[in-house]
Amino acid sequence: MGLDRRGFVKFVVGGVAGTLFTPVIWKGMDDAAKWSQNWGWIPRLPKGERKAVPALSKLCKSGCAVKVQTVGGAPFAALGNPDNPMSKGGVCPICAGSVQLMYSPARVAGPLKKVGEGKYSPIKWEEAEAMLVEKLTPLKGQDGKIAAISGDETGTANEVLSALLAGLGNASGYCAMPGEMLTATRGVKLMGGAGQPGFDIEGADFVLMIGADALDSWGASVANQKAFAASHPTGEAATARFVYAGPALNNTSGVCDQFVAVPPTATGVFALALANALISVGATCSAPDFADYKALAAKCTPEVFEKATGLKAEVLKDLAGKIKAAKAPLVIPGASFGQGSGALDFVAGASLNVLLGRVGQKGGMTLLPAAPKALSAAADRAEAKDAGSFMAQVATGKAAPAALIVYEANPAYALPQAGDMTKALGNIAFKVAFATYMDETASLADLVLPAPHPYERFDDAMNPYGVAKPTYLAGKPVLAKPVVDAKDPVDVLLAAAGKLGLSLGFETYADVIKAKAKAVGADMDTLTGGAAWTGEPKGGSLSLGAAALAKAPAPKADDKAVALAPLSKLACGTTELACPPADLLTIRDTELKGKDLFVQMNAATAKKLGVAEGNKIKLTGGSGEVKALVHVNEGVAAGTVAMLMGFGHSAWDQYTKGKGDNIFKILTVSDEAGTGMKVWAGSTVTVAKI
Amino acid sequence: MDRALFPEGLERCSFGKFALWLLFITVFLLYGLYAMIVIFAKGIVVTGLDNYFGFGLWITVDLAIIALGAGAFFTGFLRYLLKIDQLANIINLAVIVGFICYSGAMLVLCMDIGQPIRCWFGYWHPNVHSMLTEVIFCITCYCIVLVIEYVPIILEQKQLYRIPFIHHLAHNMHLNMALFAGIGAFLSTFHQGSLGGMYGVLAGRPYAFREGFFIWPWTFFLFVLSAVGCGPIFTVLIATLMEKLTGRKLVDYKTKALMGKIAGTMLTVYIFFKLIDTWAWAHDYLPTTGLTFDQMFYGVIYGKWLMFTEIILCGLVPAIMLITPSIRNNPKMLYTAGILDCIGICLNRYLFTVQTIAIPLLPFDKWQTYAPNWAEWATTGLIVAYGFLVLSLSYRYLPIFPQERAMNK
Amino acid sequence: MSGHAFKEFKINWGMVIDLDKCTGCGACMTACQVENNIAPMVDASNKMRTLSWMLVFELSNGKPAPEAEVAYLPRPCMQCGHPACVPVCPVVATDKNEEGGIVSQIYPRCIGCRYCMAACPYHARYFNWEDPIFPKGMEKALSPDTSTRPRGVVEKCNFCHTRLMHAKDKARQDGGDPEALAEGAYIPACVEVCPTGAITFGDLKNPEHKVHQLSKSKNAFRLLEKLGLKPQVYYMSNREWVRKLGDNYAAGGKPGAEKKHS
Amino acid sequence: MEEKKQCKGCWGALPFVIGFVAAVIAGWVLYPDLIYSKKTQPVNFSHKVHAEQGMVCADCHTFRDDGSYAGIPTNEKCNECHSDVVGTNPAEKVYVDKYGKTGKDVPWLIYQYQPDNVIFSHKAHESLECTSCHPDMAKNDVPPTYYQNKLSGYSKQTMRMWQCERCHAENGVSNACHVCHK
Repeated sequence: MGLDRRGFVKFVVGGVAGTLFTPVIWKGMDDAAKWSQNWGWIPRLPKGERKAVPALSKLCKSGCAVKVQTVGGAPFAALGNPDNPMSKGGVCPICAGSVQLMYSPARVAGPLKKVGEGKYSPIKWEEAEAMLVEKLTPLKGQDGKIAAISGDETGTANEVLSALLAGLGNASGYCAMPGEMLTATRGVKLMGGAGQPGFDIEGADFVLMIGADALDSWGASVANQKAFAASHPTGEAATARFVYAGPALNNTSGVCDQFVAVPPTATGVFALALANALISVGATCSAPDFADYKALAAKCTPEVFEKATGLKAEVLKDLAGKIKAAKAPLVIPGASFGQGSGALDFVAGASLNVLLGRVGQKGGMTLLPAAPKALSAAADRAEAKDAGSFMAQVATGKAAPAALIVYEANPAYALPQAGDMTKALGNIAFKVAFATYMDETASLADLVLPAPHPYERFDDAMNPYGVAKPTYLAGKPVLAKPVVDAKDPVDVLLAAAGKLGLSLGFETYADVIKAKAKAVGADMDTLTGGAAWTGEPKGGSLSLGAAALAKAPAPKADDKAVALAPLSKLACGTTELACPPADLLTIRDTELKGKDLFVQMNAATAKKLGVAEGNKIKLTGGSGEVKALVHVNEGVAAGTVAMLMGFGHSAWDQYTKGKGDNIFKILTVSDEAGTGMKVWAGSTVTVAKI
Repeated sequence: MDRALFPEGLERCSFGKFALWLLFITVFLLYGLYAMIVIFAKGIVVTGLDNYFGFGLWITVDLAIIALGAGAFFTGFLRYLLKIDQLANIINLAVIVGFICYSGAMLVLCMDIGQPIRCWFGYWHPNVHSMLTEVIFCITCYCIVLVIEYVPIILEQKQLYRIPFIHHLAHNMHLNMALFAGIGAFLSTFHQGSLGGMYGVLAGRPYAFREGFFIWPWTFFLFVLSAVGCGPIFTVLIATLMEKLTGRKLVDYKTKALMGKIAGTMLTVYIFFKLIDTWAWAHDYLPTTGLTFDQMFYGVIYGKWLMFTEIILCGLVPAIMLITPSIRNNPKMLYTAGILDCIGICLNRYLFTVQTIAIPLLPFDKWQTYAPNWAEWATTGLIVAYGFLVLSLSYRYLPIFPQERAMNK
Repeated sequence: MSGHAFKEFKINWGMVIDLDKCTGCGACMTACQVENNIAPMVDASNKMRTLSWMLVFELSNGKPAPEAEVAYLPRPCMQCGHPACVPVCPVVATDKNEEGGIVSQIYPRCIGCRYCMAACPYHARYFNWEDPIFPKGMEKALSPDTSTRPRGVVEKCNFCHTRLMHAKDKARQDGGDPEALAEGAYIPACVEVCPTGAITFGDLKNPEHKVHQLSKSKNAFRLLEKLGLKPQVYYMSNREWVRKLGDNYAAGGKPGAEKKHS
Repeated sequence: MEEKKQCKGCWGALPFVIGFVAAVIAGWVLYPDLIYSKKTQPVNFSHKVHAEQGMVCADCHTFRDDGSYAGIPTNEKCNECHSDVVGTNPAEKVYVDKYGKTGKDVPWLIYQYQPDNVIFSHKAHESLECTSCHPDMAKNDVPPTYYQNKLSGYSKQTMRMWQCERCHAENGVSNACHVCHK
């Protein structure tokens, strides 16, 4: 039987009809739906036993005591450690996304050697370590030829760096990235004391933060937040009042009882005017320089205050009254972005604690004793040179190191007048960067040595800035092996030291930390098990620092320029770390939109500058310029423009590179009268519409 | 060339001209198909929809063409159940337009959902409380009814009709058409209503939420009325457009005016209730949510002019025009009223779809705006082009208009 | 809701968020993203396309400088008692049918019609515009607790429901009653990490749980109370302007007072 | 006339019938075979041999302290006895050489494989017999062939949602979505 066209059509129709009586279509539809529920290109979930491993995450400045959640041995989340006083179960936004950072696309996967402008080729560790030794050998014993910049404020790695430099005859080359710790320690010295100051927020019933963003990015932020929480039990009356006096409404001020909008140029005036107001309501103290201080403060009359801050004098009076009425008031001085303010601003703020008799008291300002060292050859932390000043010397040729070791720091990005700093780095023949991520500095280095992520290494934290009592934390690796070909920088340095003929007494960082723990009087296993060691603050009194304050220059009036207030928000990253991928969501669309950063100012300032919401403007200051969009925000102090730091990265990964602009480019460095320090808080900028 | 396929005794344009016309339609079809492929391949991330506007042009188009396609069921209902025989002159076109609208709507829905592979979940795992479930079931069923109504028209094609089996089949289907018209009317009423109900039940969206009768919010009834108030006149507009394009007379004006009267009557009833509903909503309901009438509108894009245009200019005005015999009997005025009517209903669907979700309800939230992008426009164009294609082929090869031969002698 | 009755549950898992304690630091959003396997987005500033089950809003008192104040408002899914999203779902991909009252969202069932998103006035529901793309290697750090979602489905906060399941297993293992968990045995990730403890979590119906009393305090309120969706998330603030931003008061009335409609 | 038409109709329907029957046969006989790929376990594990040693299920398939279920044991567990070859069964040697000593986990095929979106608590089902859901493996000497759906990737032997739901319904246990999905 031949099959004609009509017959074929019937056959096909019959086939289709028959198919409807089979499971083909129905099962096919069901399987297709199941396929759509389990697409092969969508990652599968890990399986296995779950554990919570205590660890120390030093991705944020102060370090978070966390419990890393693992499944089948692989970490997937970091939660707080309820047993550790620094965490009490809380965790900062950076460390909450810390595990994901192990797999950041910006991670340095293995040692890299620079082979051309911006070009790197991967090398073996043996070659890399040999190169390091080879480059340092000829410089041995020539003071000023080797320098190191550390971005780690708390680790004992600093002792190794310092001892190494000293051993190589380059003791003066040890520098630290700027931060509150350096400024405050200098300030304490000016007030006739010694040591790192601490602030007992937990014990205070009135906390005045002048600039210091203590509940978000300043100091041991999680511990600070926990102290705040303890005084504000949900559903019950608060037992402490918090006041924030700073350039803009920020996360800290979001929960404060009061916000006082003080332009960043007027921080010192504010503190002294407050002192004046306090003295006028009867505050007095036994400090030897009280009379001088009183005279100084008297110059900061309500009129001076009003002119400098744009606020009404009643604010001051009201504040003084509240402080006077408090049983345990505490003043925390600082910069809105955790650096760059001079020692004098610190003295002005801290002197209020002296004036109120709060030094060494419960809920007051404390002084921490110098921590015992693991390496006796190491310099004290406070003796480190300020990396900003050092790089400025390199720029002008006053310092001429031939080799620079960069440890967990990003000076090419995070020093004021960043443009100049990048150029200055070019003056140094050999730069080695110990970096976890390919940041701006690593991208300029001649040798990049991958450092492990905090969950892949031993590390410790001694006295994170702000803690009221001596505090020591240590952590051990969660993972047996780093996920990339990384080596502990300290291990590498110790090995290099050996090859350079220098014995520092240790072979690994773990041994160093063990020795440190022993020196402190703590048990290494207990510490790495998630506990913290705490000691007692030392006693001692302070002067009001009147002599130093007397040298402070009167604020200059500049009608063309506006004050620049850099703002720091932990979730946006730190000076060492670009915003983690898991934190990107937290950036508001009034802070960053696409690739444009917003600059915030109040309506009056906007009017004065002739700009409006959404305008694109150029800010010029320091040695550079920054482009941004205007966002009118009534929470910014008079005559001030505020801007988030942590943006404008030229390195890192697709999540951060090229987004926004780097505020460090337009910060102006100036010399502080009488202290010889470099300051850049209170920079001014000019604004032009583009 | 294809003369042998033309309906008995009718003239059509040359094949070359027709091919050119098809080519013109194909350009839109291909662009739309391209957009559709992109959408299926990459997902609806390629559209202008976003977190705030989960519904946009597509849903608006869906609702609008389903309303405009209401001519099919309502004309069928009047023709077969109420036996208004004059409507036989236009019923075929009404069915075809209905078929195009409903099949087009189903295609749009398939693109609109994020997981088209799971589209059958709507039937297999239905949520009986969801108005959308009702819509899915009724639209599908009614689309099948429309196919059944469309098939005899196809079977009447000159060459097919010569086959005795097909002849008998077509004849028998015609005989039972009243049954299908009845089913169609029932299904249509429900899903037109459910489409309105979809918005009326949104307790969290004060712009759309309405009280109601039993499980049906007032929007349920308003949508039924508004659909039958525009469907018939839309069919008339299509017929007139076809007349303009082909240069031939297809439907006598008496029938058109009758359709206009039907639509006008329903539109009047609709507008009457719509005005009451809007007043009660603004006066009684909104205050209970703490919102004001003014807060429902924003700038030009979501301004009050839209509501005014919808209800007064494109509602009340055409309603009056259509029920006034002297105006209705003037062709230009009838068509103007028809166009206003259709715009008003489409605008109504747009406002319920987009304005409803554009309003920031959290006091600290901001208005967001929505604009469809190329992918949505291209696929909407695809549906329109598809409609033109089906209509062109049907017109050229099927005997749609019973009066055509007599009127073009 | 006309014609749709909702179940009453013996347990109502709920939150009381103290807005006077939220610094807006974002740790909750980050922890949420990690716990629930939300892939990082290259342009996270496009808030119209991001997925943020937990979203911290910034509230302003609207006053000019220097009287301006801010508050931060974390917004998880409200797990409404009368959810607007549940009855609209055509395929029962979302339901409020489990003891505890958490509104479920089942990704393999969802067809992505987004009707629930249109229904939710809190914008708590999110559509997966794209497949979850993790940078190479980061998929090794996925949480085992939440399945990854393909593009084209809707998702939302579920109070870290898997943590509830784990808590129940732990209770069974320890010989306890999985249906009578002690306070703190089950808490979502955002609650756990919050450095200021702004979020209190527990059974709103259980007098032994803190949230029970807190939700009744005079400063407690719910978002858009007047719409009658009965959220299981409460907020509280001593500041009147903050409380007032929880609902619309154009027609007068005081914050905290509930006005019902049907 | 009438007859002729009928007869023509019979002839005309034949291709249709052939098509119909062919499709039905293909759909019921060939198709179910076609959509599954057959796989064998990486190690020819005998439950029977172990059961004969007096071992019970819970010796290897254990609960952890947090109430979670370890499921198929890891190498660590197997190595407690099989760190080296102790018997004569060639399968044991395969395990020891290929997995036990290399530290590579055995990629066991899981007959009761459930996708990521399912959460199942063995603890909650502890009162049931293992064999209520799993095949009685204690008597099993050669692991059964594993059938995997080529499209969905599911194991043919796995439990389906309706089976879970039916048992829950019969026992008065909640069938709420979140009880089983994550």
